[in-house]
Amino acid sequence: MEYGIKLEIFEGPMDLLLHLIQKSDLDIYDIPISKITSEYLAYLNLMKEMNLEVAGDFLIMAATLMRIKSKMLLPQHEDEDEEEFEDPRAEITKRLLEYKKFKEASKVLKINLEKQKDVFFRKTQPEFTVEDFGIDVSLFDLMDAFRKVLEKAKKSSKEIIKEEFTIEDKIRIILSLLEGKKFVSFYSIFLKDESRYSVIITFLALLELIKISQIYVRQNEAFSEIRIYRKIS
Amino acid sequence: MELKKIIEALLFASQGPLKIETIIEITEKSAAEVNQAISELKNAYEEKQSPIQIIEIAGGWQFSTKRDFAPFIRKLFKEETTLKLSSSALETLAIVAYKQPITRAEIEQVRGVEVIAVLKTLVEKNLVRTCGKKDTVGTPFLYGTTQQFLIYFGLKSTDELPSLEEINVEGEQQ
Amino acid sequence: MELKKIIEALLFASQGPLKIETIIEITEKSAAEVNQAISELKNAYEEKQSPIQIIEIAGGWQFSTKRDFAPFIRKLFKEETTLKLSSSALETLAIVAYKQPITRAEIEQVRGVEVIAVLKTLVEKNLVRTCGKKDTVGTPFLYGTTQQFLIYFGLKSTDELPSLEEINVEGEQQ
Repeated sequence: MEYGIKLEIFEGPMDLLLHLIQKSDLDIYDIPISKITSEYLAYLNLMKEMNLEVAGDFLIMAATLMRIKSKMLLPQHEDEDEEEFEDPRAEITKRLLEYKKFKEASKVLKINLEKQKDVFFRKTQPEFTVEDFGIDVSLFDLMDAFRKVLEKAKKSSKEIIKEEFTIEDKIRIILSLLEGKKFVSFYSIFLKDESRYSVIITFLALLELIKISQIYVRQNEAFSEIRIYRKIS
Repeated sequence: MELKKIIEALLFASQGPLKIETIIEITEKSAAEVNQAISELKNAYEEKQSPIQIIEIAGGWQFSTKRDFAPFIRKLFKEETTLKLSSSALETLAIVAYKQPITRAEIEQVRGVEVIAVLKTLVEKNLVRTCGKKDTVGTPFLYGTTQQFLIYFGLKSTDELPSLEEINVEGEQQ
Repeated sequence: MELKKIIEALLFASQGPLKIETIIEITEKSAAEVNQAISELKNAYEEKQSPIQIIEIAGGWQFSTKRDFAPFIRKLFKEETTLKLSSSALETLAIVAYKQPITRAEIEQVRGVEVIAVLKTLVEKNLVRTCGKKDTVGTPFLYGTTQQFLIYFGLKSTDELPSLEEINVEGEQQ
């Protein structure tokens, strides 16, 4: 049966209705509502016979069509002005025209899509090397973060009663790390600090050394490590 | 360094359409200079009958291969790279494209069916996105098309969509 | 259609280095013809002083922009080329780098704070990865730095980091 093949391609009641109108070459502005309603219902029955689930949307449209049909059967009042008379089909005609517009538009889009599929763009990102990278963290940011840790540490310093290192100790350690070397990594000076307190002491030692111009801290290039250099006087 | 060459390098490296504004910002040249350079570059590629062309798409400029070479390039990609859309997805997309911003209920009003699943697919395929909420009962999401949509459909902007009036309503009837 | 142009289009669209064998397969030409065409194409790009060059890399051929244009391209990819790391991430990274392989609990021991979120970020940024499990109670994951970490920090290997043993020795003197 002809319907059998077409069954699945309808995108909804609007699509089915439009198909029924176009199939019989009917005037969308003057839909023979009785004919269309029975064809529509026949189609729904067919769907049921084929054990296809008839979506609620299709049933709502069936109800709408039947309502229009019954309204059409009501006698028209003679005294009613032509202009005031509202065709019960007006609403569905408007909706069908609107739907048809977008169905056509979707065909135009499909043509666009077909044309574009032969056009290829570059997907490859350029390969970046180390020097292409920047970092959003400056040494200042890092110091600022430490300052915050320091503030926090002050509040909880009562817990830490015994600390084996003093700032002087740490200064000595940093300087000894630098001995015979041009520089050491910023991180390396904290590596044997097992507690937060110890980290803070090391940091304070670092600040002290900067203050007394024994060392300077710099980042040679974007994203390279932060290094501590001994000042040569 | 020649502006034309800088733009060529930028277009080449860019992964998507490159906006004039971006080029101006990077090169620190005037809009007139940039436009002139792009125009010259475009012509140069056309004149030497390069397989690569410079096209205006989705609000920017981009290199692409010419259609003639598609059969060869397609062989290069094992996986199907073509976007496949069902007719119900295309219908929904058309409604969103023309009536954006639009709510789901408004789309359903036109199509006469539930569109929740189709909309989800379109959002997943990055063709449609939510673009705010409508100031009405229930403040439903508003949907619009993406830049990806413009690229897939070869449009400079949504203004380039053929007007609905232009589309022959009496058009081919299947 | 000219072989040179087909190859040019293929190189343009390819997502990575294009092997001679692949070009031969797609174009159905001989190796000699393909090699000749690539060589001519390469020379043509050089002669016209294009900002784009054809380079042989990783066993194939590829387009790339010339080094001179890197500053402009870098601006274009500013977001991508900026590695955003918080100071707590930097601290954690340093601990992992020096003490790898290290468990989460061990890092927390040093930093005195929970590091689960920071570790997750570092793993997402491909700076840190899991590299086995520690043979102890609960067999926790061990963390180490990635190759990406070495690239970002310009290190040939983790051996290039200032030696930890040296620092420990200094500590023992106390």
